Formats: sequence, structure tokens, C-alpha cells
Amino acid sequence: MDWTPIIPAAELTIGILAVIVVDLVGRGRHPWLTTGVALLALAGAAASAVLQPTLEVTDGAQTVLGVLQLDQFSVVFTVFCCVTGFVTILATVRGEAFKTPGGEFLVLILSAVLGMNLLAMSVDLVALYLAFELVSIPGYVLVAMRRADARSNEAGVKYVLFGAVSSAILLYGLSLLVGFAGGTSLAALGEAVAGGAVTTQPLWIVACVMVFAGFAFKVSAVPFHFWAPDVYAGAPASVAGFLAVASKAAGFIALIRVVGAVVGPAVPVAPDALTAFLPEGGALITIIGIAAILTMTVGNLAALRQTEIKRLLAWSSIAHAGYLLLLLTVWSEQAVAALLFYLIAYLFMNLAAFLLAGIVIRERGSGELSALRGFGRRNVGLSLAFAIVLFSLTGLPPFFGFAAKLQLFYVVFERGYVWLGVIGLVNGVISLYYYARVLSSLYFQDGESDAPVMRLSTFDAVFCTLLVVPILGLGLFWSGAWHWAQAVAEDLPLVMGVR
Amino acid sequence: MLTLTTLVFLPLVGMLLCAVLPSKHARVINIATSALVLVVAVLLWIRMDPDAAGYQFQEFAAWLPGVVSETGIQYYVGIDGIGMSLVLLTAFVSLTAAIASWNIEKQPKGYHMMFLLLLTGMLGVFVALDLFLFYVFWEVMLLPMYFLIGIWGGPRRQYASIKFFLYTLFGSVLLLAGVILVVLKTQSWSIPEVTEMARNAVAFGNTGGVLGDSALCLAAFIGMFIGFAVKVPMFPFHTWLPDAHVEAPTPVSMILAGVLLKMGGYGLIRIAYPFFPQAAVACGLVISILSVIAIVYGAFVAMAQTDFKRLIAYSSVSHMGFVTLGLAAMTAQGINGAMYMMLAHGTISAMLFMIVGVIYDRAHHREIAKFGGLAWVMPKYFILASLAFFFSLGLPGGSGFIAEIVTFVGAFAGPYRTLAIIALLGIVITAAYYLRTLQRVFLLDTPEVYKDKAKFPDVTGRELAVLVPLLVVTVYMGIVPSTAMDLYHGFIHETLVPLLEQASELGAK
Amino acid sequence: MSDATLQTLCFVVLAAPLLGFALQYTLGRRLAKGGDLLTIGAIGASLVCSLLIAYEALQGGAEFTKTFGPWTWLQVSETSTWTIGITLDGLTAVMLVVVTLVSFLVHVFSTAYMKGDPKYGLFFAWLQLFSFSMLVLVLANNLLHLFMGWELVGLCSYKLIGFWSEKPAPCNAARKAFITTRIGDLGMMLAICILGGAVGSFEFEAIFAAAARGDIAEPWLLLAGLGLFMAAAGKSAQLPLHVWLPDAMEGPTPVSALIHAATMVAAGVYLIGRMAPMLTPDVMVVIATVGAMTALVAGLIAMAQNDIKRVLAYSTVSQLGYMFLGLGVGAWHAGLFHLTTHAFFKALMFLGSGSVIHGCHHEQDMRKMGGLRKKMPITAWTFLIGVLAIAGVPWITSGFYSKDGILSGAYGVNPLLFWIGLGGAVLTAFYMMRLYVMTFEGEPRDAQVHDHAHESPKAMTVPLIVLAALTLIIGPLAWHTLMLAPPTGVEPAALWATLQSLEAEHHHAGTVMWMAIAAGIGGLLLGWLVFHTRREKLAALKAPLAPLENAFANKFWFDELYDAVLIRPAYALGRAFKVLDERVVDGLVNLVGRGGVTTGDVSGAHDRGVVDGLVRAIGHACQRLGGVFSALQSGRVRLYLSISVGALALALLLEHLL
Amino acid sequence: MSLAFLPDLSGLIPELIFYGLAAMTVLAAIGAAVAPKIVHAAFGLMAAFFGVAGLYAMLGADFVAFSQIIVYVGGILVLLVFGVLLTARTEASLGLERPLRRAFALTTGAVLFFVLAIAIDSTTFPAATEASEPLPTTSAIGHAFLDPEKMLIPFEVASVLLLAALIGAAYLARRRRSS
Amino acid sequence: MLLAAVGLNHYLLVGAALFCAGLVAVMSRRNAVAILIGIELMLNAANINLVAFDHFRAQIDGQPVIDGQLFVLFVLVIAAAEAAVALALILNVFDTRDRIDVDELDTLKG
Repeated sequence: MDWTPIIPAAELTIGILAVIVVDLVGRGRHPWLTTGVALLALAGAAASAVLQPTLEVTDGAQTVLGVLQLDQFSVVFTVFCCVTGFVTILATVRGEAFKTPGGEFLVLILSAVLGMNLLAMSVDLVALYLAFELVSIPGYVLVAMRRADARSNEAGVKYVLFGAVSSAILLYGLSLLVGFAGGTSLAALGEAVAGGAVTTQPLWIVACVMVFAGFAFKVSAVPFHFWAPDVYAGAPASVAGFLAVASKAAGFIALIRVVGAVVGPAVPVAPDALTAFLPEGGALITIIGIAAILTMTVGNLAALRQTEIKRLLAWSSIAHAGYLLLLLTVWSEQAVAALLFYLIAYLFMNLAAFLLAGIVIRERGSGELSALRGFGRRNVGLSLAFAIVLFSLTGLPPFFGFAAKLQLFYVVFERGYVWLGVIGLVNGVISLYYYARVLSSLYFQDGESDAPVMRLSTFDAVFCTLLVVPILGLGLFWSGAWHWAQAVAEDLPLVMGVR
Repeated sequence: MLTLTTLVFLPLVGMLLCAVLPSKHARVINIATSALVLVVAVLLWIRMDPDAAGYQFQEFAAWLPGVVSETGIQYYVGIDGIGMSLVLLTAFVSLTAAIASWNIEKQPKGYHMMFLLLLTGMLGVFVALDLFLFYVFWEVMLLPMYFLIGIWGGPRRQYASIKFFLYTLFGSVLLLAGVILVVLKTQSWSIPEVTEMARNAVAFGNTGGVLGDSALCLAAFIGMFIGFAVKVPMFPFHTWLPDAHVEAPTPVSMILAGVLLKMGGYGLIRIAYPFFPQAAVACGLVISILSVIAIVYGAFVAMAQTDFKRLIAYSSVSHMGFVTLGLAAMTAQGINGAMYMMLAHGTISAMLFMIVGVIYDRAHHREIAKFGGLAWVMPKYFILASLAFFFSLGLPGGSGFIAEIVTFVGAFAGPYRTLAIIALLGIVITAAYYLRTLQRVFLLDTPEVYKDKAKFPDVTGRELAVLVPLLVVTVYMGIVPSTAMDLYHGFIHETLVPLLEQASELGAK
Repeated sequence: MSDATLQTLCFVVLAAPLLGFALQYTLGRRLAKGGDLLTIGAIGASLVCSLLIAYEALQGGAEFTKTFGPWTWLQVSETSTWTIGITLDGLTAVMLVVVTLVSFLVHVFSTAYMKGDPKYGLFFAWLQLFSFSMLVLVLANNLLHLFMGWELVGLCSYKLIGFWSEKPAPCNAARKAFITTRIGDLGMMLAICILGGAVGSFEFEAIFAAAARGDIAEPWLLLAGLGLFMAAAGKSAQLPLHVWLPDAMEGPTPVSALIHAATMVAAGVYLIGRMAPMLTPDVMVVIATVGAMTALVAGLIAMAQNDIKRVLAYSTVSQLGYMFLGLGVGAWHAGLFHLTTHAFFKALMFLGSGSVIHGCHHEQDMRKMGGLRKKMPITAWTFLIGVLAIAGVPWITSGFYSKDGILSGAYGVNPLLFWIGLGGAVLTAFYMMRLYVMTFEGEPRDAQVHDHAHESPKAMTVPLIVLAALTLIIGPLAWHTLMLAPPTGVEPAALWATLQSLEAEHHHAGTVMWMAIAAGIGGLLLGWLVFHTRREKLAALKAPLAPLENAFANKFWFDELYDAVLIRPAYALGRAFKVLDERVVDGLVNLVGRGGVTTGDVSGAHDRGVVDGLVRAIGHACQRLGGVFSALQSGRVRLYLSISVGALALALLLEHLL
Repeated sequence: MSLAFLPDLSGLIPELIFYGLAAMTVLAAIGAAVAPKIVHAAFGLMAAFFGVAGLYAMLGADFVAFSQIIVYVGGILVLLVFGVLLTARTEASLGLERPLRRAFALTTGAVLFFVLAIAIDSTTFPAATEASEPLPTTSAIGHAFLDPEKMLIPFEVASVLLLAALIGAAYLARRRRSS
Repeated sequence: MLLAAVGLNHYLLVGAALFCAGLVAVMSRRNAVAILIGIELMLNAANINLVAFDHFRAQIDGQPVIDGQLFVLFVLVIAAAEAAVALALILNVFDTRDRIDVDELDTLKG
């Protein structure tokens, strides 16, 4: 029995327990200690995920532990989630929410990260659903963490109701899948699909729609996106960032696993014709394709009128989910690589964006765009970081966001969906408008003329720099990251187990 | 040290210097850097082998290996006559604009840094031979421009800057779509390589072109064309231009009109036309029609303007119509003329915007109707302004004349003669609005307001330092056109025109 | 003289005024007497060189042709090289002399006429540049080169007409002149485009050769010819582009003499003369017809003008018409000879009128003049010589020779044109006599003007005398000695050859000559009778002729017509396009933007409120609906859930139905 | 004998029980969904839970049926009733549904059911066979939960999930008490 | 016929009915607790499916098929956790507002 795959999970669990114990023993008087323990757990989990010996096995042979499976893919996402959790905790330490996060906060973050870790490895619907809920339930509480704040509470209720309904729909869909597969493992599902008698069944489509609906909630795809702006606006900025990045990434991991099982291994690159119209690959892919277009368009359009920075970023993250769904639509090995690559870019950009928003909200006590006025002169560094992040989110070179989009659209074109790609590209132009509105507030609208120069604390400055520098650095030199993403994606056929 | 890399990244060094040193030095650094760039450009020009075919001063460096193709994306720069002439124009106009920026008082440090960043972007576009590098420079140039208009612009600067940004980005993504298609199908990021493939495709009678599918080629060409046409700007994609120009500060307007608009034409000559010669031939009629509309319609709209700067802006729309008209004719003369029009318009429009800037600095408005009789209070200014006007409307002795004549002859030699004849109308309208403006602004009685010598001094030395060099170059180019034409005609005669001719023969079959 | 010397002379001819302009423009204000001596010296040098060249040309006779260059100017394609160069032949030589001589005299005249003007120096500078441009035009050996001179001439004309640009009238006149001629220039551009494309070079020789070989397709050759004539008509104020010239009289009178009588307006004639070998017979017919019509119409208008300069202006238009008539009917020599003679006597009359205006303290209305002969004898006598010349008084005046040549030419080709021309000749003599009588003879009609009138200083009278002398001698002298060489290097077109033979046949044929003499003398006498001797008795005729006179006085409403048909519509179009651009073209862009935002509002309805979004989307038209939709007020969990689940159900239903 | 003419319904007893349970479950569920009073809805839910438990039993899932009753009826339902009692102090706070909204909901529900019913009717599950004779499951479930190759990991994860939920809920509730 | 063999589809139909009933509750209810009731109905619908699929599968080696049942047991746990957290959140809001009418949760809007 090889227990290697669950070492990070075990570390996180130990971290959770340690935090509880330290918090209880210290009666909550040593917040730094608990925070340290939590950070240590995250760092340890990330480190052991990276150092797992299976990575040396080049043919991708994975250790299967019942419902879990270890592959490069899961390792990457584990690290991804740990980093996000790490940043979120640090951002919260300095953010506008609480001066020092309590033990509960840390436990919830760690639990959510644990859920993501397991989600990344799940090859069984039971484990998948369980991990999915382990990501969601702490999220509900995290959103409502600012207990005295009515907005925060309200966001929490919205989130939990929406989440629970989606989860129920997902479960219903999964139950049907179990029926088709005759078992709960993805491998069984894949075999059933390969058997061929399944995909033509009417109920199969129902199952696909419902399963996607559940995941759509998690990745905030239209029309299951409604919660996102309200929840992001009500939640502390750092938590919003966590939800936007980690929670969404988790949704995509799960989607990749399920799509992998349902659709099968990567379809070979399309032949010469670059005029493909509707995605092939069955009901699920069609549904995802429609949702992708809707999501990016609605997300971008709705963002146009937002006047509050967190809401704006919420809609922006909805739009980005649309781009990512586009990659699932075209479903190939390259697409998965591009998805991974895009998620990395997305991680830096969104964490930085929410972090910066948090700093502004803390400084000005308001998240309205008008609160940003005059920042261009008051704090050059912060504004510059903001500008870089926003340009990167728009997808302008020489920033990482551009590289990600380039690869994304390259893959979409490669599979022949030129029209899908063009819709996506034009959406990028729309997005410029609202990102530029933020810039406009920062730079073009004069604030109070005698506003003092604002100094960032060293902590904030270093933190911002650490997030922003990769955006620029990887924007200029991204081939390494891309090759790495490709290498990771090459494991994908093995992820499907039986095929 | 005399390399294109030095040339392109010199301004970045200047920018860093600006960032480090106190803001009072910023403008000096800007001018010094721009001057240095001009010197380097001229030295490169001198060292350039006039007879050599292809690109010179090539530099390769691995940058993003293995992206898409084996070699991947490279740092690949090189220059030929076309690029060199535009680099010289860029360096020259930038230097004058840098001098014109002397009296920027709002956040000078930021301004000059943005200015220098812009310079790098512009130079980069003209020397990049890798599609990705080209696109990066192309976009990088947008960012400082956006800030330059948005922060240092006039009252409607927010609207103008975002409009500029959105419009050009819209064009850029279509360009990007085209680039992706090209790279996808050719597996090459190198502009010369793809051009070679296009040439081979045509030579072997392959109607599919570089993309292997003529419909796809057409789509890619249209996408790229719109991308570049927005920059040119071509009717009906021109409406960002009046707003951007009117709101931008004077030096930025100079750069915008003098250099930025040329990138569209450059892109067409360097990328869109050579890559998709057959599609270019197929679209010739539409492009010609749009160009003629731009010329005539632009002139008419200019005539109806009440704002001095808007008038000049629309005159740019009209004049840049010649560029696309010449290109669409696909004859050697036409493309030559288009290229020459870009160079001529570069200096003349910069001069015109400076002229508007001079009076705006003094009067703080640009209403043509409120001016009058300025010739009697500012005689030197009047002389410069009327020269600029006349050169712009195509007076012999100025570069604009050569450009117009060559373009017309070229357009007439091409397939769309009737359209060329209609375009001639633009010349008369142009004369009409320039003379009317000249009269209403400079002649007749001087209103009392402008008689105050203290408030309305004649052009200062600094302003002369901007205007006179531009004027001299305009006249030089008008009298000795072969200097520029011999510099850039290689690519046109040896590569582009044969390619287009073969393509149209192929299309005729 | 060696070719090298000739070439040098040509360069001096060109360089002297250019240098003069540059020095005068930059330093003029600081030089003694405003720099007029410098400019006179420069143009004098030019004149001397021109005379030398002309002498050489005389020596060379009809075959004299020299070409310097061509030097490569720019290479526009591998097959097409554009050159610059100089052509010297009889025509050029004559034009050189005319231009420099008249220019020189005008310079001299201006030193007195413009005295005291605040922009005295500048005036000379522009005169210099004008001379230079005109010389460029004349010396060009190719069409493009000629066109450059042509355009520069236009610029100088603009500057000189609008010399007093503080006042609106000169400004408007200058603008009108520039734009009208530029409309004509479209034709030139067209010709340049056609020839540049078809021939690949603009050298006259090459063009003629190509035309003779039939390299240029027939319709395009015709079009090019018409284009050239259009340009010529613009520059030389032919119908219907003549409207600018009378207005151009707003400029200083020496300018009118130099530009709008002797040189620039003759450039059109020169162009047609120069390009004659490539003109097709159809074009010739057009040229002759337009010329004849112009001669007649301008003559009619001139009869009813009261401004001394305007009469001269219309007379100029009319005379230019004769020149085109001559060229059009193939009387090539006569047409160009008329150009030469006209240059002298019209310059004489313009300068004379300048002298009158100067003497009368800038009074130009003839109705306030009269009886000035006693006050200003030299002016009056020289002016009379001019009148006689233009009327074509036989044998002693130059006008007789040239006009007679034209009429004989026309007679041989087309009687109708001949009769029109002849009618014009009567008119010419008649209104010229009217002008002379109203100004110099009879009783003074305005005491104040008359009392203060005085003879002009020497600087003005001497040029008058010189011109008067030339007017008298040039005709008899030149007609036989200075033979203009026909264009060389080409076989004349067939019709051209016929015309030439016809001309030879009818030349000085008795009938035509006598008819011309009768017309001239008759017109003069009639004028004398009507306006001097029998003025009161003829007043009875005034009433019935009033409508006619009205039409003449209003110049046949050309200006009004243009204003209504061209100018107003053009500006209206401009304004309409402006609105179009702002509302529609840009409006569409903004609409797309706004549409996006509105769609965004709807799609993110719960953010801004469905009510707001919808209401905004339908343009506030249905504000009352707000009450209905308020139930869907924003921010509600259940609404979101309903939408999401509803969408789910819908998706399933659709899947199922499909 | 004398009743021999009557059809033998004994073989139909399972069917009858099924239909009884199904009807009860569905009706109770509908009641829970639409009952005007929240307390009635809670009772409807309870009835539905019992009905579902009965169906489990019929399907041979004895352990699940008991768990259903213990967890749902004993846990979740109690929790919900607490929630109802704590919040629904007055009738006004219940907030009656607007007819339009309810009609929309009912229509959607009906359409969805229609779609699902047709889909179910026309779908065959390849993995499905004839119903098998029920076997005791408790032992198998117990083994599965402790088998690392099966459900051990999810079993442990579930405990972490409960812990997290507990801590979260406690955090929120504690605040409420103290404030 | 109606009373004939009770098969898989019958159970699935019951599940579907429960699911739809839950959805109706979710869509029409204003009371947050009532929405939770609807959610529980939906979860139960899925559970019926899962258990029914177990029942209608071939047993191997005389072992009961319990895949679906295991899933159901986990769902029970999750439902409990979810209900607890949801109720805590709802009560929290109720604490600050005295109402749990979800239609009034509208402070968060553009």
C-alpha cells in the first residue's frame, strides 16, 4: 500500500488539528503562532507534493489509492491551491477584514485547500463529490467571516443557498452517471462510455447538463454565476480572491476529470479545415461550448457598468471562466496545457488584483472606483502594480495574461474553431473598457489635490512585488512555463485510467 | 554598439534615467535621448548597404524556444529601406516632439518616461521581423499613448483615450487572429520566412496561399487589414482619430499623426500584403473605394470643422487615404507613392499640429471663428503656418506634392482608374479648406484680444526649433525625393510588386 | 554660343529671381529702399540672359532646339524614371523674353506704384518668386516639371492677389483664383496620371513620340488632351473657369499687369501650344470653340463694366479666348504670336490703368474719371497706342498681325468660329474705345478726382513708353523675323497638317484681312461715336437695351450660378458629412459601445436592477413599467435561483425536443 | 377455494407497498414544497424522509434506511425545525409567495418532471439488470469504509468535513450568542 | 399493467418527482429555511436513484452491491454539514435583521 498520494493531505489535516489545538491551548492569544502553523502546513503540503517520488516516474505510472490517483496534474493543482491559500492567509493578515485572523479562519482555509487537494486527485465520483463539498462548505463560512457586517452575512447566505442548490443538482446528475457507469469510479464511467450504448440515451444528456450545472456554479459560469458578484462584494477582498482563484480552479480540475472520463482522451488535432462550427464530443461538450460563449460575453458586458472594484473583478473573473471553458470545449491535450497555463496566469493576476483592491479598501474605507481617484499620484508603486495587473487581465503584451491568451486562442484556432476564437478575442476588447475605467480612476481623474502621498508598508510592497513581478517576467519569458504545462498535460490520457 | 537593439532600447535607458533622476531633468533627458536615437538611426542609415537586398543589421536571439515551432519565437530584428525610412521619420519626429514637450508642467517625469517608452515601441515595430515581437511592440506602444492622452490631454481626455485604446485594440485582436492563423499554418514566426512562403505559393500557382485555403486567406487578410486600417486610420474606422488628436497634448498629437498612423501603412506593406497577395488583389476594389471615400469625405468633413485641431485631424484622414489608395493600386508607383505619402505626411502633419499647438498655447482655444489677423501680430508664425498649409495641400517644393503625384500616377496605372479620378476631387476640397482656414485665422482684421504683444508673442526659439527642422525636411523631400525613394524602393520593386502581379495573374486564371 | 554657355544662361535665368526672392524675403526689410534695387537687378540679369538666349534662338532659326538634361529626379518604378531638364526652342525663347521683360518693367513700375506700402519689400519678393516660377514653367522639358512651375505660379498669384489681405475682398479673390485654377489643375493631374502611366515619363519628346506611335489608347489620349485644356482653361480664365480673373483685380495693379495680363494667364496658352502635337482633333475643336465663346462672352461683359481694371480683365479673358481660338483652329503661330503681342499691349494698358489709378489716388471707377488726357498726357497717349493695338489697327500695331492671323486661321476651318471671332473683334474695339474715352476724353465727371489727378513719376511712365514702343514695333518686326518654330520631333497629326496648309493658304488673304480691319476700325469708330460725340443722343437707346446691359453688367450671373450650384452645396455637403461623421459613423461606434453597456446592464440585471436596465434599454419610454418590474428588484436570491434553474429546465427541454 | 375466483394479489404485495410509499413520499414532498405554513412544510419533509427510508428498505438497503431515519429525521429535520422555530416567530416573517412567482415555479417544476419522466421512460441503463435478491449490507458497508482501496480515504475526509462545518457553524453561532 | 412489475424506472420516477418538488420549493420560497427544505428533497431524490441503481445490478460472488449506498451515506453526512452551516448563516442574518426573507437580502447590488 503506497500512502504517498495523501502525504500533502495528511499534512494539511495535521495542520488543521494543530491550529485547533494551539488556538484552544493558547485561548486565541497567539494569533501569529496559529497563522505560522497554518502557513507551515501549507508550505509543507506544497513541498511534499512537489517532492513526491512519483514525479520521477516519467511514463506517468500513478499510485492509485482507492479513489485517489496521483499524477502530475494533481500535483500541480495541489501546489496551486496551497499557494493560493498561503497568499490568502497573508493577505488577510494585512487585509481590511481582521487585523489578525482567528483560528477558525485558518482551519477553514486549510480545510478548503485540503478539499482542493483531494479534488485534484479524485478519480471516483464519491470522493469527487465529497472533496467538492469540502471546498464549498468552508467557503460559505469564509464569506460570512466578518460577523458584524450585514453585507458579509448576506453574501454568506446567498452563497450557501446557491451552493447547496447547485450541489444538489450536481448530485442528481452524478447519481444518474453512477447508474450509467454501474459504479462510482471514473474508470467505470469511461468504460461505459466506451461501450457506446450510453451516450445516446436521453437521460445521459440530462445527467451531463446537471453535472455541468453543478460545476458551472463552482466556476461561476453563466447562468449559474449570479452569486459571484454579490458574494465577492460582500466577502473580504482576500477571501474573494481565494474564491475567485482556488475555488474556481477546483471547479476546473473536477471538470477536467469528468470531461476526461465522459468525452474520452484528447481528440487528435483537427485536420486542415479551420472552419469547424460546433464542437464535437457529445452533449457535454456542446453544453460547455454554449456556456463558454455566454459566460465570457455576459461577464464582460455586465462588468462594463460596475462601479465597485470587487464587483468588477467578480464579473471579470466570470468572463475569465468563459475563456477557460472555451478550452474545455475544444478539448485536447494542448487545450489542457493551455488551461493549466492560463490558470497559472490567472492565479497571479487575480490574487494581485484582489490584494491591491484590499489595500485600497483598507486605505480608503470604500471599494468604489471613485475611491481610487488620485492614487496615480499618491502612490506610484501601487498604481503601477494595478496598471500592470489590469493590462495583464486584459491580455496585453508584454504581460503574462497575453501569453496565456495567446496560447489559449492558438489552441482554439488549432482545433479549427476560428469563430469561437474571434468571439473570445473581441470579448477581450470589451474587457479593456472596464479595466481601463479602473485605470481612468487611478490616473486620469484628479483626486483631492492636497492628498498626502500614501506609503505602502514594506510587507504590502514586497507582497505586491512578488505577485506582480511574475506577471511581467513570465509575460516576457514564458516558454519554460508553457513547456512545463505541456509536459503536465501529456499525462492527461493516463488520467483517464482505462484508456 | 551600432545595432538595432541599441537603437530600440536606447529610449528605455533614457526612461530609466528619467525614473532615477529628479523630475526637473526629465525633459533634458528626453531630448538628449531622442537626439541620440536620431544620431544612431542616421549612423545606421549611413552604414546601410544601399544595394543589398533583404534585411540588414539582422540580429537573432533565442527568446521563447519551442513555442509552436522548433525555433520558436525569436528576438529577431532587421531592417530594410522601408523600415529604415520610417525609423528615421520616427526618430526625427520624436526629437521635434521632445523639444515641443519642453513646457509640459504636469507630472513631467511621468510624461517623459511615457514618451520614451512610446519611442521604444514605435522603433520596435519598424525593426521587428518576428511576428510575436512585432505584435508585442505594436501593443506596447499603445500603453504609453493611452496614458499620454489620458493624463496630459484636454478636457475630454478620458473619453478620447479610452476610445483610442478600444479602437486600436479592436484592430489589434483582429491582427492577432490573423497572426495566429499564419503561425498555425506556417509554423513560423519569421516575417521574411512567411513572405518567402507566400512568394513560393504564388510562384507555384498555389491558390491557397500560405494558409492553404484561399477563403481562409481572405478572412485572415480582412482581419489583418482592419487591424492596420484602424491605425491608418481608414474610413470608416477613423473616428477615434479626431477625438484622440484633439484631446492629446501637442507633442503627442505630433507623434500620433507623424508616426503612429504610419504603422498601419507599414503593417500593410510589410505583413498584410506580402502574406496574402491574392486576398489583397481580391480586396483591391473595396480598399480603393474606402480610400477614395476617406480622401474626399475626409476633406469635406475637414472643411466643416470649427475646431482648428479637428480640422487638421480630418485632413490626416484625407491624406492617409492616399496611402491605402496607392497600396490598393498594387503598382510600383502606387506603393511607392503610398510609402512616400507616409513619410511626407509624417513631417507635414507634425508641423501642422505644432502650429495648432503654438496658437493654442497662447489663446487657449482652437475655435477658428474666433481667430483672425494673426498674420499681423505673429508674422513668422504666419509664414511657417502658411508654408505648412501649402505643403500639405500639395504645393510643389514640398514632399506632399511628390507623394500625391506619384500616388495618383500609381493609382491610375492600377485597375481602378475611375476611383483615382474621383479621388482627385479631394485635392480641390483640400485647397478650399486650407485656404479658408488660412484666411479666417491669419488674415483680415485682428480682433483686439490678439493685439496684445505680451500675450501673443511671435514664435519662440523653441517653437522654431521644432518647426524649422520639420520644414526643412519637408522641403528637402520635396526637392530631392530620390533620397528617400531610393532608400525604400528595393522591397517594393523586388518583392512586393512582383508578388502582387503574380497573384493577380493567378487570380485571373 | 556653345551649349554649355546656353545652359549656364538658362541657369542664370532661373537662379537670379530665385536668389532674389530668397534674399529679398529674408533680408528685404533691412536693405536700402526695401530691397527693390536688388530685385530689379536680379530680374534684370534674368532679362539680359533671356535676350542673349533669344538672340541665339534667332540665329538658330526655326530649327533651333536644345535640351539640357534630362537629369534623373526620381525613379518611381523600374521602368519609369522621372526626370527634370530644360528645353530651349523658339517658343521658349520668346516666352523667356516676354516674361522677363514684362516682369522687369513691372518691377520698375512698382517702385513708384507701391511706394509707401508697409509691405513694400515683400511685394518685390513675391514678384521675384513669381518670375522664377513662370520661368520654371517655361523652361521645363517635361510635363511634371512644368506642372510644378504651374502650381508655384498659382501660389504666387494667390499671394499677390491677396497682397492686401487685411481686407476681405482681396482675400476672397485670391482664394477664388487659387481654387478655381486648382479645379482646372485636376485636368492636368488627370493628364499627368494618364501620361505617366502610359508613357512612364513626362518628357515632351517622349509623350509626343508615344502619342504618335499610338501607345496611348485613344480615349485616354483624348481625355489627357481635354485634361490639359481644362488646366489651361483654369489658368487662362476660359469659360467656364474665367470667373476668378476679374476678381483678381483686387490685387495691386502691377500684379494685374504682370500676372493677369502678360504672363501667368498666358501659361495656359503656352501649355496648349507646347502640348499641341499630342492633342487630338477632337480636343482641338473643343479648344477652338471654347476660345471663341470666351472671346465673345467676355467681350460682351466687358462692355458693361465701369471699373477700369475690370474692363481690362474681361478684355484679357476675351483676348485669351482668341489665342485658344487660334491654337484650336491650327493657327499655331498666330495664337502664340498673339500671346506675345498681347503680353506687351495688355501690360501696357494695365500699367497705364495703374498710372491712372495712382494719379487719381486709387480711384478705379471710370464714371468718376474723364478728361484725364490733359492731366496725364504720357499715360493717355501710351494707353491709346494700347487701345489701337488691341483693336488691331492695321500695319502699325502688333495686334493687327496676330489677330489677323487667328481670324484667317478660323476662317479657313470653320466660318462660324470666324464670325464669332470677328464679332468679338468689333466688341473689343468698341469697349476699348469706351474705356479710353470715359477715362481720358470728354469732360471730367468728378471734379475732386480730376483736380487732384497728376501725371505719374518717371518710374511709371518710362515702362509705359517702353511698352508702347514695343507694342508698335514688335508686330511688323517680329512677324517676319522671329519665326516661332513648330514643335519638333514629331510628325504632326493629320488634321494638324491640313490646318497648317489651310492657314498658309489663307494667310493674309485679302477678304479676311479687310474684314478684320473693318471690324477693328469700325468698333473704334462706333465707340468714339457712342461714348464721345453722340453720347446724349444715344441715351434714348439705353432703355430698350437695359436688360442686355443688365446681363452684361452682372457677368451673365456666373458667380451667382457657381455660388448656388457649387460653393454652397460643397459647404452644405461638408456640414452634412460632419454631422454624418459625428452622428452616424462615430455614432455607430458609440452605439455599439452603448449597446454593449446596455446589454451588460440587462445581462447583469440584478446588479443594476432589471428595471433600470430594461428602462434604459428601451429609452425611458416605458418608465411606468417600473411599477410592474419592481417586483424583480435587484439582489434577490430567489430570482437568481429561479433564473438558473429555469435555464437548466429550458436547456433540458430544448435538448429533449431537439 | 371459494375465493379462488379472486385474483391472487399476494404476489403483488411488494408492488402495492411500493406504490403506497411512493405516493406518500411524492405527496409529502409536494406538500413540503408548497405548503403555505413553514411548519407544515417541515412535517411534509418528515413524511417524505420516512417514505424515502421505506423505499430504501424495499430496495434492500437496510443500513441506509436506518441511517436515513437517524440522520435525516433525527438530525437534519430537527435542525430545520429549530431553524423554523427560531426564525418564524410571527406569521408575517414567513412572507407568502407571490402567485406569479409560484406559478412560474410550478410550471418549471412540471415541465422538468415531464422532461425527466420521458427521459427516464426512454432510457435503458446498460449496467442495470433484473432486481437481485436483497442481501444484508451492513457488514459490506463496514468493510468498505475501512478498506484503503475503497472508501477509507473518503471516510476520513468526511470527518474533516464535519469538523470544518462544525467549527464554521460554531464560529457563526457563537458570535450570535455573544453579541 | 400499472401494478405490474416495479422496475428501476419506477424508482427513478419517484426520484424525479422529489427532485422537481425540491426545485419548486427552491424557486418559489421566500423563507430561507423553506429553501433548505427544498434542497433536502433534491438530495433525497439523488439518493433514491443511487440506491435503486444498486438494487438493479448483478451481484458478484453473492456480495451485495453497495457502491450507491456508500455514496448515499456520504451524502447524508454532507447534507447534515451543509444544513448546519446554512442554518448558522441564516440565523446570523436573522440576528442582524430579524428577517429571513431572502427577497430582502438586497443590500448587495450594483
